[in-house]
Amino acid sequence: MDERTRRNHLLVWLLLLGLLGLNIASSFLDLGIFNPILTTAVAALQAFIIVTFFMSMRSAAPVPRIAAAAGFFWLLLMIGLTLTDYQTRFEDIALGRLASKPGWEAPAAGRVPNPLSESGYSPVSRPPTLAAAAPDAASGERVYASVCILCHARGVGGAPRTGDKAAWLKRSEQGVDTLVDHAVNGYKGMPPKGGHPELSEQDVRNAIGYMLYAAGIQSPRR
Amino acid sequence: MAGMDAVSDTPLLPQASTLAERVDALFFTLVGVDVVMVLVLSGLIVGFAVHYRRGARVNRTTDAPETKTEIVWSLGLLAVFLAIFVWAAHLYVEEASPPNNALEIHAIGKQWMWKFQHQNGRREINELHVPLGVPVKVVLATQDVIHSFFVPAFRVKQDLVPGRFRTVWFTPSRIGRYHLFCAEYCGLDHSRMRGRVIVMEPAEYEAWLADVSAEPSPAQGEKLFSSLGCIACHGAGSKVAAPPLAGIFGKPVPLKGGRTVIADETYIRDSILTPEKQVVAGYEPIMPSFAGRVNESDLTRLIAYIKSLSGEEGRP
Amino acid sequence: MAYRNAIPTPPGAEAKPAPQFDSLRQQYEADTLGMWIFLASEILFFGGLFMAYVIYRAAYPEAFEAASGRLDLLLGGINTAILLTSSLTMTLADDAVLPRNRKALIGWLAVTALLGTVFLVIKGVEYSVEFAAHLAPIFGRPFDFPEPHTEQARLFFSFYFALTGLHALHLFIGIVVVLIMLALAIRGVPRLEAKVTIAGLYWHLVDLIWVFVFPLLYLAAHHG
Amino acid sequence: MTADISVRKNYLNRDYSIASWLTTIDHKRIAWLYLVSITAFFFFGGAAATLIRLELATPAGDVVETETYNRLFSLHGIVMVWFFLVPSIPATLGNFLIPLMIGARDVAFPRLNLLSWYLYVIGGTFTLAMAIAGGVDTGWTFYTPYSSLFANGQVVLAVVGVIVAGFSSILTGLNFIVTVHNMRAPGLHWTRLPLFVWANYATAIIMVLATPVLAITLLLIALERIFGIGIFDPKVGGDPVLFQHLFWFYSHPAVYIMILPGMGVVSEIITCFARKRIFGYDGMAFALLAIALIGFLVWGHHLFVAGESVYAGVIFSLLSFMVAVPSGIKVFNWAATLYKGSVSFETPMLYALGFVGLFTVGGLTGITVAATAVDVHVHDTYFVIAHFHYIMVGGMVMAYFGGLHFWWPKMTGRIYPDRWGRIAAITIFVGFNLTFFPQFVLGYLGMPRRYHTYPDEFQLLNVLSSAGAPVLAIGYLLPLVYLLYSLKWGPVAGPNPWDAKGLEWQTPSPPPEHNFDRLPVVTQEPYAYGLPKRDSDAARS
Repeated sequence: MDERTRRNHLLVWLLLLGLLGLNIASSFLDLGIFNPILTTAVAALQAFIIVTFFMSMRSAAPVPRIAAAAGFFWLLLMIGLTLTDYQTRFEDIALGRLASKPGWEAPAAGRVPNPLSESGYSPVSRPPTLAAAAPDAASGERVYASVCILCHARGVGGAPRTGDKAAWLKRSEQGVDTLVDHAVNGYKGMPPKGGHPELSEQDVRNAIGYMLYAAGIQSPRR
Repeated sequence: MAGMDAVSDTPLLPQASTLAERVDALFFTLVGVDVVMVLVLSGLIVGFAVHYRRGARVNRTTDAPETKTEIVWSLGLLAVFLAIFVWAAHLYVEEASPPNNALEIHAIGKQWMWKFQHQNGRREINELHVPLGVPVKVVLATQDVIHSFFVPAFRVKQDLVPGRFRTVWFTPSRIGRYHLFCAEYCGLDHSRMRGRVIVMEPAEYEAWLADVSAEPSPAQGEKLFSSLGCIACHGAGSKVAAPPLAGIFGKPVPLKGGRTVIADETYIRDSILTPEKQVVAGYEPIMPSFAGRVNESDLTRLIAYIKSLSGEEGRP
Repeated sequence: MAYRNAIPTPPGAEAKPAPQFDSLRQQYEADTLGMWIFLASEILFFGGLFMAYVIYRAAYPEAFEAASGRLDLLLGGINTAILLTSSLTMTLADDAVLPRNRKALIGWLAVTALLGTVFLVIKGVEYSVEFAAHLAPIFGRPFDFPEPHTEQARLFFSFYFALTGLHALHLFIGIVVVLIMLALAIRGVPRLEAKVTIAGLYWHLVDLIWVFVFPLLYLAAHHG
Repeated sequence: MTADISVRKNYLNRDYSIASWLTTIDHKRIAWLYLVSITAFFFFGGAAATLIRLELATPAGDVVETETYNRLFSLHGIVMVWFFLVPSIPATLGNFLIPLMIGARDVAFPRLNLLSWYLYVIGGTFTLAMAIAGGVDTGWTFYTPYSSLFANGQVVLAVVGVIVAGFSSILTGLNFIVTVHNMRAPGLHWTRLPLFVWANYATAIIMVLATPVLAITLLLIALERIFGIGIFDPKVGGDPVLFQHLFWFYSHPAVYIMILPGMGVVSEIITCFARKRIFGYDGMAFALLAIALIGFLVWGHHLFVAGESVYAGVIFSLLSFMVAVPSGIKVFNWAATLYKGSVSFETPMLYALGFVGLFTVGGLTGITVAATAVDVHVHDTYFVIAHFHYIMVGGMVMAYFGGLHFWWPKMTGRIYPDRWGRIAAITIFVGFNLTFFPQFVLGYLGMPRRYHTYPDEFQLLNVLSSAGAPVLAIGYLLPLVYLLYSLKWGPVAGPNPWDAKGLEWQTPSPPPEHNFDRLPVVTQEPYAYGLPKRDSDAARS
């Protein structure tokens, strides 16, 4: 084992450890979106170094090189094409913009809410037997669709109408916790929990969150 | 769903929405292109095969310029298909963008039935009444697995993905009753998760919508009894240990813990909303609470049905 | 980098390629190409999980950062250093084969296997800590995480156990392969060049996968 | 003449013991092992299909319970896709012929080849165990959250069976790539490679790059069911559409795994029986690779209505239309190959021409469903079922039978009764069209797929389709009979009964265990049939 290759390998090893240190250090800085990009780029560099030096790709025949490159290329191809779906899921709001003016003002540009984050649905986690147990609390949108819609859709009895930004803005000033408290214990025309005692407080909080988002209020005060 | 009446007057696949004509136009253009291509190619194949069959004395010196014809053929193919792509994509984007003044109806897909709720809270199961000529936007949500809202007559389809709200919209353009299918496999009774879309005159629709207090009839109760899943346990031949309901109305019912109570309307109401409070002697408290799943009119219909089971004629 | 161009048949033992090959060189090229194609399929095997992780992290950035904060960065960092070092020792073992330096070959192979085992031990320690802290959503065990991100944190830890579990399984297979090479080297089996290089390629792949797993899972959070 | 066969040592009569078959590393014997196991699975899946067609003859579900029906179509899907279509041509004809066609003694990794058959059998045993233990009712697509949270069937058994069969397919692909790269006979440059080898090479690339994604996706379902972790569980924020992305990233290239080898077989057959050089060899080879590569970009067209964003739908639709170009080139070139040839109509040629006809219909309806607006209406209906059956049964199975008949003399040294062969080919063609063409109409009328009962107005077309099924079944049983018959009583076939051009025909049939007595040297282009080309050297006709 001639001395030169051995020294080379030690140098490569030190370089890899250095990059690892850099990666860990970078995670202590708050660079926002650049953190994941930087760490992945450093990892890719480490990978490239390992492939070229330790896996003797430098001296290999062309065909194994193509095979190695194909593995990574196909992975990027798969991720890239799938992202065309996930990064363009603006649901109805954007689509509204496509055809004509949307029903309610589109929320603040840029941060279009990904409905996935308010997901949640209600099956039993284990496969249901014949007597399917009653599903438990639904997500904000679903609670709204099954309960709150009765009054809030058309503002029955003075209730703030869904999508009426002014009414909801005035109420969101009091902070979400007060809104939840009013909704749970009943307030003026509204029966406690909208007449559905079986709703949990988290459901009511989700439903209020949905109505705020539908009214275009992005980050109401706590 | 067994009593689905065959709709005699409507043709096999009516064009019942403004979209239907345009999708049909695109589809039959494509079919036309396909037929022409098949005829051209099979014509070539059969023609060459017969003309140049073994033993036929024909001129066989080959001089066809190979790559040139291929390129011309491929580019022609590509041009035709790109034109069709643009037409289809245009229709697809429009199909996915509901007008904002559309009448919004909420739909919930649940394993093997459809539940619809109109703006004024009127609910219906496995049937969807929509007004003629008014764009309707159905907001779809599912409570368990992936279903798919498919109305062939409107040429629309949209999967219901758990965890998200999906929308499908159409503008009915023809009066009648049309099939509603679940198109994505969703379990045991996927093939029975069918319903009807009933297109009505707008005035008729408003009247139907306002008539919230429709008389609770045992028949509607029976439909609810099966769609809510009660029949799964209380029906005959069910493997689950659940108290039989035939003939219990008005009779004393022994409860766990020694109490006995008369099975009147409040008893049935409470057993549906809070079953664990009054468990029949000799049974386990496995019945789930249906609170939040049934509203007042459903309850009255169910009670009417259970009454009809015990020979007591429910209110007409 | 044992094999580069023509392989001089070592003096003495008459090397004979497998029946379907014409020459040793053709056999070596076929073996290397075969392993690289297998590595490409492994990259895509883990790629499916990487893609799912990237998609969910884009959907729930805050939840994943909060959950990643609960991982032990120190142990993770040490483990990564160990695996990088094991890649070095594997390469040194590979270098020792051609000049027939048996002592160095056995030494470096043993160190590589040892480093792999240490990695698995540290991983086991990490797992036990996480199991105790109710962070393992497996077999319906209790999973508690502060309120705003409970659900998505469960998703993160599902990924954490799926990714690190699969990697640990592949590492275990890698250790077995290196131990087999060690046994062959100790028994003095001639012409190990091809086998050690191929084993090395697989080992480096397992290290390569961890190089991507570590930043994605551990460095997602803002420490400090 | 028959004496001559038994005297000369060949790969079949070398050793008759069971052990010699179960531990063989001879690519020709492994091809036979695959052939037998694949035929078994083909009739197993076929039986499920016949039962399904029988059930669908009546609107009401009166032949089998709903539960059983759901498990039948799932079983039909799983068995046919992974245990018949994916391995059929590559593992049987490919294993047998590629080493012969490139002048090699065996594939690059013979032991790996045997391991790949054992993995296939182990996967098959898991699937049989799943079927016996109750089967699954998730369909062959295993969509979550039904398969991971709600299905009560043996999902884990089914998933493990498919993963193991997937690894068998990866190893076969790996073997072929290395064999074609490393072990070609002297003089056999890439431009002289027979199109059958090109087709299996392109298929091998897809097998190696797509199957691992299927393995991880199905493994995640198994993990969800066993450990309860939730990667696709919407309750914790998982997205079922992500499962569909991962599943179809494999499953669309998989349909090209199924069809590309068929194209290779048809190119060999048409050139031989038209006695004419293939029209546009470079175009055909390019088209094979192009289909393999573009095949990886188009999977999104399965999700047009599944919850994908509109933008992604439009992008995937555009890419799906691109696949039409290479397919168009292939079909055009086959037709053009007949031009100025001298065409004869033995059984393999009937199957090949049947393939070209039915594949054209299948391909064109594929383009029809690639148009987004049309797919919204016909997705998950019988239109889609008819489309992919035209490609897989009309295309793939016809090519498989054609290839089987074309190389049967080479594999067994016997010739089958050609008259019966033609009858079977025509029966299959008629039975197939009668079974699947009504389903196009049924699909556009809106009958959804996987329906145990259906509205009454769809019955007529369903009865028509069910009437075709027995005809098709008979068509498939005929070859089983007369091919086995030919093993004992068929006339002896010389090394080259069809007077075809190709290295595999330059060795006696059945070939000796080491394939070639003296190493062949390739001096001319692959299909030197018919009249000499003006400029190239005079080809020995």
